[in-house]
Parts: sequence; C-alpha cells; structure tokens
Amino acid sequence: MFLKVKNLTKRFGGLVAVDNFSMEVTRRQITGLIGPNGAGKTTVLNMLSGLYRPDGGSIVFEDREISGKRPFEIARMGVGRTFQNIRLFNELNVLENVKIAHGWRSRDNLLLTMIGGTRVSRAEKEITRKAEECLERLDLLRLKNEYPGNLPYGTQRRVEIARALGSDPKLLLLDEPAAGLNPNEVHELMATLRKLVEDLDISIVLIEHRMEIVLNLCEWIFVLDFGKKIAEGTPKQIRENPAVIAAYLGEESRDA
Amino acid sequence: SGGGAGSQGKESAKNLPDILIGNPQDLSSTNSAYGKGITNSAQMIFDKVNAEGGINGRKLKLVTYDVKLDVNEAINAYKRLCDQDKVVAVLAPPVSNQVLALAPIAEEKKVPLVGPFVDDRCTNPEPGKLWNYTFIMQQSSKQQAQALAAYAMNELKFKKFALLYNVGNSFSVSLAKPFMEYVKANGGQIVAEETFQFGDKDFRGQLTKIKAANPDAIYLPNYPAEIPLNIQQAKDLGIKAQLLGDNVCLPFALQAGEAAEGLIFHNSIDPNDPNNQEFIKAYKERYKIDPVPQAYSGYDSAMILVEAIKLAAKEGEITPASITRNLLNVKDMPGLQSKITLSPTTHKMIKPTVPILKIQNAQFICLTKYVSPE
Amino acid sequence: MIIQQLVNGFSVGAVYALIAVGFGLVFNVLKFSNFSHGSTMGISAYIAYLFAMKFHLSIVPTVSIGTIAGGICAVLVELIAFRPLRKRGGQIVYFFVTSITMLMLLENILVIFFGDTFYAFPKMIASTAITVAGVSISTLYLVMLGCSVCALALLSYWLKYTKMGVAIRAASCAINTCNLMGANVDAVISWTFFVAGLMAGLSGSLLGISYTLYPQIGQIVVKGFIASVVGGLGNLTGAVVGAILLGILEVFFIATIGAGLTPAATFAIMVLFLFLRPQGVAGTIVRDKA
Amino acid sequence: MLDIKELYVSYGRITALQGVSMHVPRSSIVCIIGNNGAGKSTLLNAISGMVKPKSGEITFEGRPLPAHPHQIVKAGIVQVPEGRQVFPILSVDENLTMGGYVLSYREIRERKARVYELFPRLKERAGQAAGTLSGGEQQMLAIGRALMSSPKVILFDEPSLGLAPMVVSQVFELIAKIKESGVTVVLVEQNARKALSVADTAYVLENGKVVLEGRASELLENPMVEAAYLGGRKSA
Amino acid sequence: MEYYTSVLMFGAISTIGTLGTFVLTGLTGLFSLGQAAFMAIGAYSAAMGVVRYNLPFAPAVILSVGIAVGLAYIIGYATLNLRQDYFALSTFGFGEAVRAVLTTSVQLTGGALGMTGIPKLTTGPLVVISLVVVVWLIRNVRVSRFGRECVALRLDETAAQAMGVDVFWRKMQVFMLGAALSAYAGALLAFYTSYAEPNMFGWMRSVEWIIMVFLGGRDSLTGALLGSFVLNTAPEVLRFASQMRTAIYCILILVTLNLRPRGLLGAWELSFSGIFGQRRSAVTRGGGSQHVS
Ligand SMILES: Nc1ncnc2c1ncn2[C@@H]1O[C@H](COP(=O)(O)OP(=O)(O)OP(=O)(O)O)[C@@H](O)[C@H]1O
Ligand SMILES: Nc1ncnc2c1ncn2[C@@H]1O[C@H](COP(=O)(O)OP(=O)(O)OP(=O)(O)O)[C@@H](O)[C@H]1O
Ligand SMILES: [Mg+2]
Ligand SMILES: [Mg+2]
Repeated sequence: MFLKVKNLTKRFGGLVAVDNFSMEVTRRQITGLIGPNGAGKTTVLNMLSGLYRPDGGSIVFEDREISGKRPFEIARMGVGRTFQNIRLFNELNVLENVKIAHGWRSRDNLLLTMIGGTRVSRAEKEITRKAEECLERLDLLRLKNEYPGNLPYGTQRRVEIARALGSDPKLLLLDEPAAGLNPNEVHELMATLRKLVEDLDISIVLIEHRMEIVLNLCEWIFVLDFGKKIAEGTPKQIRENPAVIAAYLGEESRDA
Repeated sequence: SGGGAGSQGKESAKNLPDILIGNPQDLSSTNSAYGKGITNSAQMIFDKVNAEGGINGRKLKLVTYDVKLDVNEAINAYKRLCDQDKVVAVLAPPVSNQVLALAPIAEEKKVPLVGPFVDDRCTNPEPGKLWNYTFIMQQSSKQQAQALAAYAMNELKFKKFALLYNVGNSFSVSLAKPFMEYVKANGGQIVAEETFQFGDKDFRGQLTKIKAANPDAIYLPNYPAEIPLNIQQAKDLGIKAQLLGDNVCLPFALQAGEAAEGLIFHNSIDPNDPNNQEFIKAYKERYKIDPVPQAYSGYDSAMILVEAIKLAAKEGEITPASITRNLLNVKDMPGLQSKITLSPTTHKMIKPTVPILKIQNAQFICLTKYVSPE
Repeated sequence: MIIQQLVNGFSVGAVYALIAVGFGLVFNVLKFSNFSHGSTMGISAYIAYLFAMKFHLSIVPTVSIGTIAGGICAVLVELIAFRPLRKRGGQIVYFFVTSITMLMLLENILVIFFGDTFYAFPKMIASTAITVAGVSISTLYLVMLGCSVCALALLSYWLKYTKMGVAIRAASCAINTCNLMGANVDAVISWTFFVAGLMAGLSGSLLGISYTLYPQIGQIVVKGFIASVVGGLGNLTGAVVGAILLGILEVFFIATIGAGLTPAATFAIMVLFLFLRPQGVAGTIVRDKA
Repeated sequence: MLDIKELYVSYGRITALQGVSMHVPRSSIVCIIGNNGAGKSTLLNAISGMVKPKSGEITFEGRPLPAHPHQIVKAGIVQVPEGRQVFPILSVDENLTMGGYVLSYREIRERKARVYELFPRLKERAGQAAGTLSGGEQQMLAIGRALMSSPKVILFDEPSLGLAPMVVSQVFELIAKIKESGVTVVLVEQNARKALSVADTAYVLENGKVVLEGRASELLENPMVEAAYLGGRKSA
Repeated sequence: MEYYTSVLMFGAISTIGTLGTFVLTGLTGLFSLGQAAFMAIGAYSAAMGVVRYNLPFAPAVILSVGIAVGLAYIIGYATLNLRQDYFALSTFGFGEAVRAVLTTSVQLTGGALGMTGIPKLTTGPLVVISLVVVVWLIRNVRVSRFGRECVALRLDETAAQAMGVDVFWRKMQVFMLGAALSAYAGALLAFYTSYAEPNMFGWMRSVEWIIMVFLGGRDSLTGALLGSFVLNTAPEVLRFASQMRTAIYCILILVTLNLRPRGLLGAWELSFSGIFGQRRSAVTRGGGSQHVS
C-alpha cells in the first residue's frame, strides 16, 4: 500500500480536530479530502507532512511508519505539500523558492561547498535545471525572477505547487490549490494536475471546496465532518450521499 | 592631523612648532570622568606654561583622542599619536589594562607613556624586568593597598578582614590582591572575600555573608559608582565593622550621606594639604566641578612631563628619547601627591606618601601620611 | 541569614521587575528588544536629578518628573529612530539595530553633558531601610515592588481590555491590516512607546535615587531583557515573575558560589529552564498553524 | 456614493491600474471580475488608501477620500482583505474588537453579538488564537470583522475563498442582506457566476483596464464573459 | 605608516568575525549576542596553548577554533530548537558566563588584569590571506543552496521544513561556522595585540558586528564587508571629534539606516561577470505582515 492512514487522532485542548480517521491512497491516484470548514482536513494534511504530531493512530507511507518523523524527513521520503495560507519565501524570487525544495537532493555538503569547485557548481546547475523544469510545468518560467509577494494571489498558488514539485515527490498534498482562481484557470489547473499524475507517476491528496474540481478530478473522495469520516467513495457516490449533502454540499448542489 | 579637544593654544608668535603631547583618554565610556579629569588638569598646566611663554618659546599642545575603555582603540590611538601626530610624549590613560597592552608597543615606538595607572605590571612585567617607556605617576596599587592594610593592622589593631570588590575590574583586583597578601603575611585573617561584577548595584547578598563572618573591617576597593552603594547597603544591613575605602572615596563616598561617617580610606593626596589648595580652587573655578582623584594624579603626570621637557630643552632637542631620559632626572618635584622622584628601576615614585583619610562630620581629615616602604 | 538572603533576592528582583515591565511592553507587543529603553531610563534619571537639585523637590514630584520625562524621551526616540525606518519599509529586525545604536547614542550624550563626575540624588526618604526581626529591606525596593505590581495590573488591563491595547498587539503582527481596521497605527505605536517610556522614567528615577547616577546606569536594562524573555512572550506577568526569579537566583548563587561565577551559573540554569519549559514562565506556545 | 475617475496605480515598473473609472451607486452591489493579476485587489486597496494612486481621483459622497487608511475607515469604508489577514496572535474575540476599532465599547459589544449570531462557529472559537483557526473559519472571521464597524461601504476581496459550498451560499445571501440594509458593497470574486447573480452592476477588468461594464444580469448572459470568466459552461 | 597597518589589521580581524555574524544573523536571522565570547575563547585558548603549554602557533589556533565549535554545538543543541529570542538570550548568557569564567580563573587567565606576554605572531600577510580565504569561503556559502536555505528558514521555518530543509541542523552548522570564525578572529587578535582581557569581549562587541552586517545590508556579503569596513574605520576617521566621536558614529548609523532601511546595499552583490549571482531586492507588498518572533 502506498499510503495508509489508520485511526489518526489529533486533539487541541478539548477539541478533537481529527477523530479516528483512516484512509488509503494508492499509487497514481488523485484522492479528494473534503468537508465543512473546520472539519480537520488541513490538520490531517499537517500530520501527513509531519508538522503536527498525531495524538493517536498511524501513518504508513510506502511501508514505513512516518508519524512522529520530523517534517523534513517526511519531505525527503517523497511527500511534497502546499499551504492553505500561502507560505512562499517572499524575499527569494520564484526560481529560488523552487530551488529550495530540490536542494536536499544534491550530493554536496557544507565544507565542500565552502571550498567550491566544479562539483558544487554542477550540483547548483542541476538544481536550477530541475527548478526550471517544475516552473515550466506550471507555466511560470517567465516569472522566475519575480518575487512572490508581488504576484497576484492566484499565481502565488501555482508557485506553491511548483515548489512542492521541486523535491520530486511521490505524494503531493495540495491544500485548496484552486482558491483564488477563476473558472478558466481552474480548468487549466485540473489539466495540469492530471498531467502531473501521468508524467511524474505521483499521487495527489487534494483538499478543495470547489466541487467542480473534486468531482471531476478525484477518483476517490473522503469526507470529514467534526474530525470524523462521514463518507468515502467515488465522486458519484459522494455527490449523492445524503449525509454529505446535509453536512457539506447543501441542497442547492443537487442541481449543480 | 587631528587637534585636541581642549587645545585652543594660540598661534605661537614666533611660529615655532608646538610641542605635542598625546592624550588618549576615555571620554565617552564608563571611565570618562577620569579621562576628563586628567585632560582638564593637563590643560590647566599647559595653559599656564604657555602663558608664561612656553618652553623655549614653543607652546605645549595636547592632542586628545577618545579611546573608550577599549584596548584596541588605545593601541590605534597610541600608534597614531606616534606616527601621524609625532607627539613627543603621551599622557597615558589611568586604565592599567590599556597600558599593559601599550607597554610592549612603546618599546618599539620609544615614546614615553606617563600617567596615573596603578598596576605594578605596567612598569615591571615581571620582577626584575622593566618596560623602558612607561612611568607610573601615582602610588601604585600595591603601595596604596598595603599602606591602608598596615595602618589598619598596626594602628587600629584589626585582625579579621573582609573584602568586597569587583572581580571584573582590574583596578579593584589590583588593590584587593596586595591588601590580602599583606594581611595574611602579617598575621591577620581574611574571613570573607566577596566579589561582584560590573553593573551590579545591589550587594546585600555579599554583605549579608560578610556580616555573618563578623570581620573587624571591610575593605571596599571599588569605583565611584559602587562605593556609595557598598557603604549605604552595609549600613542598611546593620553592619558595624569598620569600612575601609580606596582612593576614589574622595569625594564620592559622601554620596552615601550619613552612612559614610567614619569611613577610612587610602588616597593619593591630602585635600587639606595647604599645597593643594591653590590647585583645587583653580580647578573648581575653571571647570565648575570638584576635581576627581585622577585630576590630581593627572596633574602630577602633566607636571613631570613639563619638567622633563624643560630639562630636555636645556640639553638640546626635545625628543621622545630625551624626555624619557629626563623623566628620571626630575628630582623632588613638588607634586600634589608627594614630593616626586621616579625610581630608575621601577619607574614608580620613590617612597611616596599615602595619606590615610577619614570621613568625620562630612569632612575629610587626614589621619596619617603613611610612607610607603618601597 | 537565609531569610535575609531571600529578602535580598526578592528586593533585587523587584528592581528588575520594574525594568522588565517597561522593557517587556515593547518586547512583547512589538516583538523586538528595545535596548534604548535603558538609555531612556538614564536620561530621565538625570532630568529628575536636575529638577530635584534646582527646586529642592521631594521624592514624589521628582519621580513624577522623571516618569514624564521618560515618556517624552521614548516618544522622541520612536519618532527619530523607528518611525522613519518603518515608513520606508524597514523590517522589524532593523529596529533592534537602531535601538542598540540609540542606547549608545543617548548614553554618549549623557557622558558629554554629565560625564565629568558622578552624581547622587539628595537624600529623599527618611529611612533607607526597614528592619523587621533582624531582617532588613530597603524602603525604595518596597516602593519599586509596589510600582511594578501596580504597573503590571494597569498594563495588563490596558493590553487586554482596551481597544488601544488590542490594537497594539494587532500592530505587532500586521501593521497594514491594523490600519485597515481604522486604527491609526502611528498613534498606537507612539502610545506604546509613551507608556513604555513612562515605565522607563519611573524605574530610571527610582533607580537613580536608590543608587548613584552615572551615564551607564541604563545598562541594567539587560536584566529586563533576560526577565522578559525568560518570562515568556506575550506575557507581562511572566516578565515580572521572571525578574523576581532572576533576582533570587542571583543572590542565591552569590551566597553559595560567589559573584564571580554567578553569571555562569545563572546561564546554566537559564538554559536548563528554557529547555524544560520552552514556553517560558507564563507564556503559551503559539504554534504556527500550517 | 463612490466615484472613481481615471485611476492609475503602479508598483515601480509595473502599472497595475491604467485609467480605471467606476461608479458605485448607494445601496447596490458592484461586482468586479477579472483574471489573475487584472488589478482587482489593487483597485480595492486604492480605495482603502493602502496604495497611493499615481493619478486619478476617488470621491466618496461627493468629497475626495481622506489620505490615510484609518481615516477612510472612519469615513465608512472597510475592506475584507484578500487572503483573510486575520491577526494570528489575537483571539477571535479580539479580532472582532479590532474590527470595531472606530466604535464605542458599547457598540462593539452589541455588534459582536450580532456577528456571533451570524457565524455561530466563531462564537464557539471566541477565545482561540485566530492563527490556529481553519482556513474557512478565518474567512468567516475576516468577514465578521468587517461587519463590526457598521460601514457605509464594504469592499469584499474574494469572500468565498476557502469556504465550504454551503457557507458560500450563506455568504452570498449575507451579502444580499447587507445590501438590503442599505450598505453599499463592492465585490471582487472568482466565483463570477454567483457574484454576478447577486450583483446589480458589474465591471470586467483586464490588465488594469475596464473592458466591459454593465448590469450584472446582462453580463451574465454575455457570451464573452461566459467564455472568459464563467468557465464556458455551467460548473459541473 | 604603522598606524594605518594597525587600523587595517584590527579591521581585517574584526571583519573575519563579522562574516560569521553575516551568515548567522544576516542570512539565517539568528541573533547571537555571544559571538564575542567565542572570540574570547579563541583568543584565550590559543594564547594559553602557546604561552602555558608551549604549543606551536598553528595547532594552538586550530585547537582554539575546535573548542569554540564544540561549545557552539552544545549550546546550539540546547537552544536552537527553541524560539529565536531564547537563542538570543542564551547566547547573551553564554557571553557573560564566559567572561565570568575568564575573570574568575585568575591562575590561568590573569583575570581582570588581563593576560600579558602573548607573543606577537599574527603578521600582516597572515591576516590578509585569512581574510581573503574566509571571504571566499563565505561567498561560496552565500551563493550555494546553503545560503539560500538559510534565508528560507529565516523567512518561514515551517515552510522550509516542509520543503525538506533540515532546519535544526542547518542552524547548527551556521552557528558552528560563526563560532569558528569568531574564535579564529579572536586568536589572530590575541597574537596581534599580545594582550587579552575579558572586557575586550563584552556583548556589545557582538552587537557591533550585528550592526555592521545590518548597516551593509543583511542579505549582501559585499554589504557585510562594506559595513565592516565603514564601521571599523569610522572611529579612526572620527578621532578629531574627541568626545563627540561615539555620538557622531551613532548618528551616522541612524541616518544611514533611515535613508536605506535595508542597509547600504540591500541584497545587492558586487559581481564580476557571473562570479557572484545576480540578485535584485525584493519589494514585498504588505511588508508589515512579517511576523518576527
Ligand atoms: N493549532 C491549533 N490549535 C487549536 N485549534 C486548532 C489548531 N489547528 C486547528 N485547530 C482547530 O481544529 C479544527 C480543524 O481545523 P482544520 O484547519 O484542520 O480545518 P479544515 O478542515 O482545514 O477547515 P477549512 O476548510 O476551513 O480550512 C478547527 O476548528 C480549528 O479551529
Ligand atoms: N506590491 C506589489 N509590487 C509589485 N507588483 C505588484 C504588487 N502588487 C500587485 N502587483 C502587480 O499588480 C498587478 C495586479 O495585481 P492584483 O493583486 O491587483 O491582481 P488581482 O486582480 O487581485 O489578482 P488575483 O485575482 O490573483 O487576486 C499584478 O500584475 C501584480 O503582479
Ligand atoms: Mg484547511
Ligand atoms: Mg486579488
């Protein structure tokens, strides 16, 4: 199994943000994670990427237990992510932002770097090449020298995705990647994501409130409410699930 | 080259070049009061000499640089004074640490450093060895501290002593060590040795311990910012032991008010000495403040330089070398501190007197003038 | 002797506490170590001294004048050193640099004007120490402790329950958004500095009265720095508790291992404490939510 | 109510607004749509005084706008900024207090009660540091915060961002209600279809220029708008 | 002549220490108020190695650098995981502790009276070569992924972690690097002045280094060098001002920072056709939303 989450629990004081949540993700699959605001989706993602330490349960990624590992270790095992509230490095330009994610892959160390030499500059070139490739995938190459803080909100979201790709992840965790995009851009994004899965052989876990994306893109969807899983299934099943409609979609979605 | 702050020497009528004396002092940091005191006194003397026509018609001019308390700054300033300004002598800062660093450099530059620093190592790096270009113009810390110790043991018959001093301050340490050595060597006892660091303002913790050790006397070889607090807080805690102070107690111990009554301390001058009245009056008139202790020793330092320059002028050229040589030729100069003759082997004053003073009714009275055995 | 030492430590702590409350205000609220707080203390102490000498004032008017002088001085410092930097888009970290420079500058100004000698306030209170059952405590320390407790209560209320207080904290994380809410950020920050300055003036003049005056008197602000940080971010109560702990700790070490090594021992305890209790005395960890 | 004439805004080399003119009538909803980087947020920021226009003028109730953001808020214009921008270290309750900064304490208390009624979730979280709220909760807070000051004009910058579908509907209902109560609304939205359906008039921005304006219902039918901003077809 | 050499020597030695602060505080955003203490450790341990234990110069210096790095590791281990102001506080405490130990161990160090009789082994060429080498090393760090990662973790530690940056270890490396440079500078200093006293290494010296870095522009190596050069020579140039000197020096800094709020050079680097990477300064919108803790 690629990713297997079992009985994951997270508490904040009295609040149980994630309650015995289990899920499975297979290779080359886009999985949706939806639910009302405050349901615990981002919290799940934070635990997957190691930013939060779970209070219970296990996360097994490629047959290795990763709960309790530090975020950078998890990232190096092949889990990349974006943030719901954009967290780009505002004083680094777009290219450098992406380079950060690839940095750890290069085979050098501080002492070697200090002395310099061709080996180091070759490593740096490789990082640059890789970063530009990621930017290219999201059609951002022409913005590589811009500083993210000066870019429009929607573009910043795409830079986040490019940066998450920078480390060659096997699993990509996207937290509301389409927020701030207009419908046309959403379509482009969907195409991009599909292509990523095909080209790079990765899996994606996607949190989104824009139903058109989730329903079109995801093969399997998990629905959270108050930290508990209330449903899982194919887009079709989810759309018709009365519990999901009541808790999340609302009546109006029926005609959508 | 840079001009000194206080040097407004008028253009020499005959257009002879001024005789430049370097004056690297702390003017902007913790010891600025001393630096300014020395500068003030030196300026007074130089103005007087210049008003009388200078030396061989040449005016004396002070080249003053700020060096803070920084050793590197002192080195740079000294080198600059020697190389750029071409001074013939340097009025050294009263901070022994700086002179310790400068002494080896002076061996190369061969420009004498004369000043009221106190550490014996400034002239004798080790017993029997001599730095040729440094001259201590104050009773050395050893002379002062041991004079007080001797007085307390012989005259006051004290046996048990306690100390409270600033371990971070070389001045304090260089007084405390010989004091303790003397006491131990002469059958006394150090019942408590308490210390503090720069910036400390509350000493009750240490004093409480000292009180418990029940000494006959407590020696406080500290700086002006600390002495009044030492005294005040000791009294607050109900300590009855005799308090002993150092040569900054005049006048700063008085800041402790009534608590300072009865304090006994060593000093470099006797303020009641009729010889000194003229200086005190002139200083107060000119600078509108009481002279700090270093103003007295700075005065003597500048005085001996003037004397040496005069002797050198008589010999011929006024050069650093001739001044250095002639500093030892000044005999029995009537300084504020004592009659001053410098020893050729230690470059310290020969048998200087150390006045032991006491505060009585907010007045300083001289108990005795102890003549240092050295 | 043990009780006396405890009281000694507590007294020293009271002094630190008063400094920590003022220092902590800017530190907790605007998130930078404002070392110029120290020089504000120094300047107000000298101003109080000048007035006290000239008009033969008693303690209350002297301290009041010092307090107000501190407030004004701090506002001026903000105006000269921090505001232009903020307006031109400097980062908050640069404030630390300017504040240290301000500390050096103001201290130097004191040296230029007053550095010729050392000063002491005229005697202001009848009895400098109160002795109860053989244990003595300085009256002025009691006054300082009282002042810090009052100031702590007032400031905590101010920060928690008034619009201005909330706005100050809001400005610390997002000045622009704070502006968008209709708060005049310039005024808000000026007020913060004014209040912190009042505290500096108060502690400065009380310090001057109980100690001697010299230009570097403000360097004691580092104790406020230690207390505020140990206390825990965002918490003035923590700063005060931290200050008193620091005082007691110092006196304890002085009494046991001597003053020479006290800084080393204090450092060791401090690191151990922070290691065991990373939120400080009273702070809460506000973890970054991703 | 709010009149914008020939507004130019630039950031260094980049010109973000190139001569935008706009009329916002009293108690109406004006919707602004446009692609990423079209200059929508810049326009709102210019109105709130956060960026200084290079030229052009903005008048509010016949008078030029004051110079500083806080004065503009006093005059009655508030913004729900893009990306929420709640004060992370303040509690929910304190964030709301900040929203009512220009009011008296009594008014603050009253309005807080109303906001809590509107968003019960916020009430549950009143003491929590806003930085730890979920994305959607933060968005609710941002909206609630703007409602605190009883403004005459509210500028919404993508209010539906990160909200669950049900809440999105609620928010649009709320916006309609706000308008009913006599408040003027300027709405920037990516969810153009929903936005146009509540709006009275609408403007389409492209590269800092107004390329299309008109009644919202007309734009909704406009094939060009349909193609460029509504996704070509009804969302799935 | 010797005067100028002496000024330049002190300047160059101090610059070596400043470069450590550049990486540590400028790039990584860690405020260490104890860098001068590492300098003290370098100075004293090298001097003691030579004077008391008769070690040759080079091993003594290497040993002293090693000691500093070891201590940095211990302190870093305890504090680099904590909030950043705790790090500032701990390094401050460390500095004071080192000074206390140096003043107290009179037998070994001479205490407050200072350590005299250190042979004068630091020569001009040695200092110049050291400086050039150190600048080269730091330049390489600056333009490499390490420099970039330092800036990234300064800007957003959480995001950097999630991108695979080992934040703790990176900070540790930088801290040890800074300690090594400070210690090396200290050793050079001790064998140049042939005298050392604890008060030469107070926390204000660490602060001076920070000021130098920020004055030059925290992100710019050229800026750090410029800042160091300007502020090391300023006191000498200002000698004429006598007691007003410190005041003028401070006003100079304040005015500069007011006119150039991101330091003299911002993030600009001197570049010899590609030797240095091309950089432009970032003008970030909503700059106020930066949360510095
Ligand atoms: N660090 C924290 N401290 C306290 N409470 C927290 C913390 N992080 C999250 N919470 C709470 O846990 C709940 C779940 O938050 P989470 O961010 O996972 O929601 P979400 O499903 O991502 O919602 P949204 O769609 O609105 O982003 C929320 O109610 C939030 O307030
Ligand atoms: N601070 C800034 N510095 C430089 N350029 C900026 C700045 N802010 C915005 N811009 C530029 O101005 C243009 C308009 O940006 P704006 O944020 O107004 O777009 P928007 O329409 O709100 O986009 P989105 O829908 O993504 O939020 C963009 O090209 C952007 O890059
Ligand atoms: Mg979320
Ligand atoms: Mg926008």
